[in-house]
Amino acid sequence: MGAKNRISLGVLVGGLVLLPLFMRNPYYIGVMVFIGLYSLITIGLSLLMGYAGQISLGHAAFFATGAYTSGILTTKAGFAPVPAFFTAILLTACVAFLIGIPTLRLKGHYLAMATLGFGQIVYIILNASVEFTGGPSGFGEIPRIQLGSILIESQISRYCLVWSLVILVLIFSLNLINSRVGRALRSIHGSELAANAMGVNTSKHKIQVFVLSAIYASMAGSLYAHFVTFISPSSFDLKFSILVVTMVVVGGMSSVWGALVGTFLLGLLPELLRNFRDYDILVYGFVLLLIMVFTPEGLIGLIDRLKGAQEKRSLKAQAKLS
Amino acid sequence: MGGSGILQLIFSGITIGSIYGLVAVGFDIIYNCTGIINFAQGEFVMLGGMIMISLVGAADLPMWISFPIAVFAVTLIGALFERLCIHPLKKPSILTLIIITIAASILFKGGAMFAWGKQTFSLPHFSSERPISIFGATILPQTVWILGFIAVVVLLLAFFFKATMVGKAMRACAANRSAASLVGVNVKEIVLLSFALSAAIGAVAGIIIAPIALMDYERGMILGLKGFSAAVLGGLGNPVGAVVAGFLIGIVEALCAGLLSSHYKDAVALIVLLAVLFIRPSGLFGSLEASRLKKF
Amino acid sequence: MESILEVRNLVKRFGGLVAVSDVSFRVQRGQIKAIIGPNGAGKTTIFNLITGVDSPTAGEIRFKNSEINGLKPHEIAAKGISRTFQNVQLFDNMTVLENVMVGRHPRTVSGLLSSALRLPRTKSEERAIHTAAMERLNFVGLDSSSQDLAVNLPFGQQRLLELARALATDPELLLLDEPAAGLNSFEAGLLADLILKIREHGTTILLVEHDMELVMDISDEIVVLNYGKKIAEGTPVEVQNDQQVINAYLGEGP
Amino acid sequence: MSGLNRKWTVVICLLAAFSLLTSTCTKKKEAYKVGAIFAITGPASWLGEPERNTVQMIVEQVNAEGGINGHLLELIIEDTVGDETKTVNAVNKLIEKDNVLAIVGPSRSGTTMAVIPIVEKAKVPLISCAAAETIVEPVEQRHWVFKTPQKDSDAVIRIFEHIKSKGMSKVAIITGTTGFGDAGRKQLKKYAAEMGIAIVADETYGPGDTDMTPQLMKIKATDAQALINWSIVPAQAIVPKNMRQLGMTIPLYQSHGFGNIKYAEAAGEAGEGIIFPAGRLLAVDSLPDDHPQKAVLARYKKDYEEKFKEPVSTFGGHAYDALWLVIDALKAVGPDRAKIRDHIENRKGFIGTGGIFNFSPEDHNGLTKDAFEMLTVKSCKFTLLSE
Repeated sequence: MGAKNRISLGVLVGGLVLLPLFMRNPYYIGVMVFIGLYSLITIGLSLLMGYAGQISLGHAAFFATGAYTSGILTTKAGFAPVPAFFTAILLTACVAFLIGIPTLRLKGHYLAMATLGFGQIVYIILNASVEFTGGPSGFGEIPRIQLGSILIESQISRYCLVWSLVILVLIFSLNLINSRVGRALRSIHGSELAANAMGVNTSKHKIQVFVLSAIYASMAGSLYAHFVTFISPSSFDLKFSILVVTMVVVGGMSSVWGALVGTFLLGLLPELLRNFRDYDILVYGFVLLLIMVFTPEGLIGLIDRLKGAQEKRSLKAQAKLS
Repeated sequence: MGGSGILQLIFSGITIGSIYGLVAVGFDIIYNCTGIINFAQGEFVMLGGMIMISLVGAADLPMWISFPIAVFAVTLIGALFERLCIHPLKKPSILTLIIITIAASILFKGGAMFAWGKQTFSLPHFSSERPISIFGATILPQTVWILGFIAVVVLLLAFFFKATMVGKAMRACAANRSAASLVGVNVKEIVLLSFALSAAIGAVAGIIIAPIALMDYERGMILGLKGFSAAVLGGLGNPVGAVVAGFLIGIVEALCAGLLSSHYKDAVALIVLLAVLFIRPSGLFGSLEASRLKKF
Repeated sequence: MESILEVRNLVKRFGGLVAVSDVSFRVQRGQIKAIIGPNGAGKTTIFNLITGVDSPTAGEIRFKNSEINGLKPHEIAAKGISRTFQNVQLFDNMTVLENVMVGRHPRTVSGLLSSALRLPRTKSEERAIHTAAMERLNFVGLDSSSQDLAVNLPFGQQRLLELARALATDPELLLLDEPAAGLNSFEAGLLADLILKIREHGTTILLVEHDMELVMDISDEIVVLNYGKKIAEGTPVEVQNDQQVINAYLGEGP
Repeated sequence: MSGLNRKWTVVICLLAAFSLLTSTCTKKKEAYKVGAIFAITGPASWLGEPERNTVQMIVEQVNAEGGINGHLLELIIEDTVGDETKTVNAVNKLIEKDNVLAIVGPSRSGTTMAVIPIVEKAKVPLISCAAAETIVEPVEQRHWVFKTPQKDSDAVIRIFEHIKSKGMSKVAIITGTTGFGDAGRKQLKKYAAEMGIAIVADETYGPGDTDMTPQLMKIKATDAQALINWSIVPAQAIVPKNMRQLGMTIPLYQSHGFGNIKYAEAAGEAGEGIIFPAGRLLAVDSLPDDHPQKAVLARYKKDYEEKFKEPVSTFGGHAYDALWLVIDALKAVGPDRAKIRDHIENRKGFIGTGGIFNFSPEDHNGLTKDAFEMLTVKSCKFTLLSE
């Protein structure tokens, strides 16, 4: 992890610690909890999309696997939430592995379609297997998480839990990016042919990062199930998969920080747009369009560009002086 | 279920499958010229249907006048969308363009919600609603209309691409953009044209399906999704493959709903699609070379 | 002398097109061997077959006396064959140093978990990778631009970077696909020196090249292909005087 | 001299302004804040739209008449987009930021289920406009939750009673794959067993489906004597059309989710003769004048249709009942969440659009199967089924 990443991480952690001191209202904390959940998924997706160059329009399925596994195990099989959380991770990893093997052989739009199709199939199964999943009505009474003597029920305790996990996942991912495996992943994005010639087993690494991103989504799903205590298929449809991909692209695919920026923006936007009433859907679409038209590299790209311009200006100034 | 029952299911599959195919052709035209999957394609279908319903219902115009007006209006929307949102970009990534089309689909949907409200509308059938009996199965006259329009659209497109200068230029663009621009094809114009043409085809699909499927501002998404499936199954960029794949998906869905279980009919169609992709990673009629060339 | 690579009766067809037809040759350890021939002679195809990018229609490829056809590219790389590409294939999104560090992949072991958790073993390996990569950059003279993005290097340096990256895998056999293409004569001269230096370190070299001056200067042996067939093999002098070769290059006179 | 004058004028003006300000402050009592969350946009917006219109209309009427005991009613309306995450955020906002006294909505069962734990914990009364029975059951875990739409089970019972009265015993069911359709499917299966009716075919369709002939072909091949189409999405109107195409003549029953005249219009001629249970709102014109609900129904229908120029639907009626229940409680007990809850729980004989509500600690819905009338479609209008 470079110095730049350390500084960014420090700023993020600092901000997260200070935030509850200034924002006392549990409503804002609640919004931040959901942004945290989304962040878990988008960090994984940015590894998959930005670093390994593979798209997925089916991540709602892994979010769902996490949520439903946790929900079903705790309500019907008598599991405690924490063991259920890890069982869900294991199951999601297996599903992602099995799906990843044939799917990741595909490229471009074919890969997009295959992941989309997988996500839809999972969505249909959630709806159709009523005995198991409760069908379209979903099911509730999912217990809350108990960590030692602390029951994760208040917004602030959820905030602490989810953002601690986000920070851990972030450190884990940043370490990964700047390692042997991470470089191998990025090399796939650069040139799969050359990566192969350098001894990189591209299919293995693609599957690894696909599984990893699925695990992140599963974590988010489990937490979602225990936080909201009710789940139904409508939370895990194609729109969700598209939303998380959009968050990554809007923020910028070139780094995980972009994913976080995008998640913050698109997570907050609907709350900010509450004042627009019915028009929020129009404003939302419009903002999205503007961002993509004017900063096609995402917001992180914009920040880099501004920095670049700044540097150029200072270089020019120096040149003039000398 | 007897033979006539199966025939009935196949008719049902062909009706809906032809719409999937038509939407898929729209995907293909834009894909060929730009490499973009236009996620707003389904909204063109919805807009076509809704505008037609307004013209026929509220403005009380006869069908044969409303039809071209509705198609023209959507074509204009498609062209405007390209000019305002796609045209100004310099060297954007394919993924960026895709997100732009998603944003546009949100905007179109929102606009339609304000223009027409949230209710579901129906359009009168083009001719009588009395079912026609064929070998014991029944079809609506509207189905005949739909199949007729598909045939006309496909023939017109074939003529356009094979025999007209502009059509040939579009095909040149699809084969190799830089080479096309070298021989004097104005690639930017062609991209504009591809959006307009796709929008027009989407509008036709929306108008002809509206009498039997009803229409509301949310309809575009699901039709777009099915159309995308058909486009991929047929091999992206291959309009003939798209139509065939559309029929295939429609028939698989209908047979599954009629013979196995309606609960899983959409899933079965998707599983067939995935199986095809796993065996032939570039769809039924796509070339592997093309799928290699165009990636994100 | 033992042969490090042996190609026997190699055939590759693409549909109806025969790209390589019944080609056999050997490369001795420590040699610099060149494959030449007019465009479309099947040179790059042979490279792709050796490195596993394509699989042969028929025939056999043996590396260090074991068969390697059918293996995946990354497995072949791990066995000790590395290559560069005719049209440079760098990892544009990474720095110069990182490009070379990827080359250390087959000689290192850290997995996903230990990488992400920064285990002590991984940390020391990471340092070793860094040192090794800097050595290779030093060797080709790019150490000063190690932090630049690969995409920002001038073309000649991109070729050198590809070479450094290939060397980072510690290859026993190095395949160079038109390494001098696009270089000026000064750069080509430097490249020739580098290739000779690489051979001194004990690496065997097989190259495809159009720059005849370079080929004749540095090669020990040359294989000549035409329309997928081997038409000659021998020392530079032998090949230069071969009538078939002359015909192939100049066109058969009346 | 003139300088002094000017100074005094300024002081007097300031004083006047201040006194005016304080007097208006003291005269006007603090507004009562109530939250409303509906699926105003998104896939269920055809539900949320009439609900939102209805509550806005009520607020204008109440405030025009001087508010509740002199307090203005301030309604804070939020959009759920039919999405559970957004609903949770919206309810948190209503409770934590706006500090509302009670919440009306959400529109859908799924979103209601998602927010029940929140209102139970925050102790805020919630009157849902969604149908599923699990919203108010088990009632010991739904201390703060009420709902105004009639029970699914009562609709099922009314349909089955009608089917049995016609001497039929074999039915096919076709349900939409949404929360509403799914809840109905479960109740249909449950009561079929209890009431001696055989379900010979059980099919479903998605909210985006455009053709149900395959499912209907399967049903046609069975010996079903009647078909029950249970859904709330617009696609339900395609079923009668497809039946007509296939020449199916068995009677078609729909659920109370058919209670929107637009659906009957969309079905066109094929919709004639559909039988379905619904609240009396849809057939207010054919109701006898002495019916206790007549006045309420007629007023709501007239007000709504005049104001919004569109036909009234039972969905808006659910919101009408929910908000008036809250207003009724506010009038009686004032701005106290616990007292509002207690008042609603013990409210008897409350005349709403959905029926006459008799709440109790055991029943947080307060309606019986008598809240339903069996209606039919005649010349594209809803009328009481006469016999």
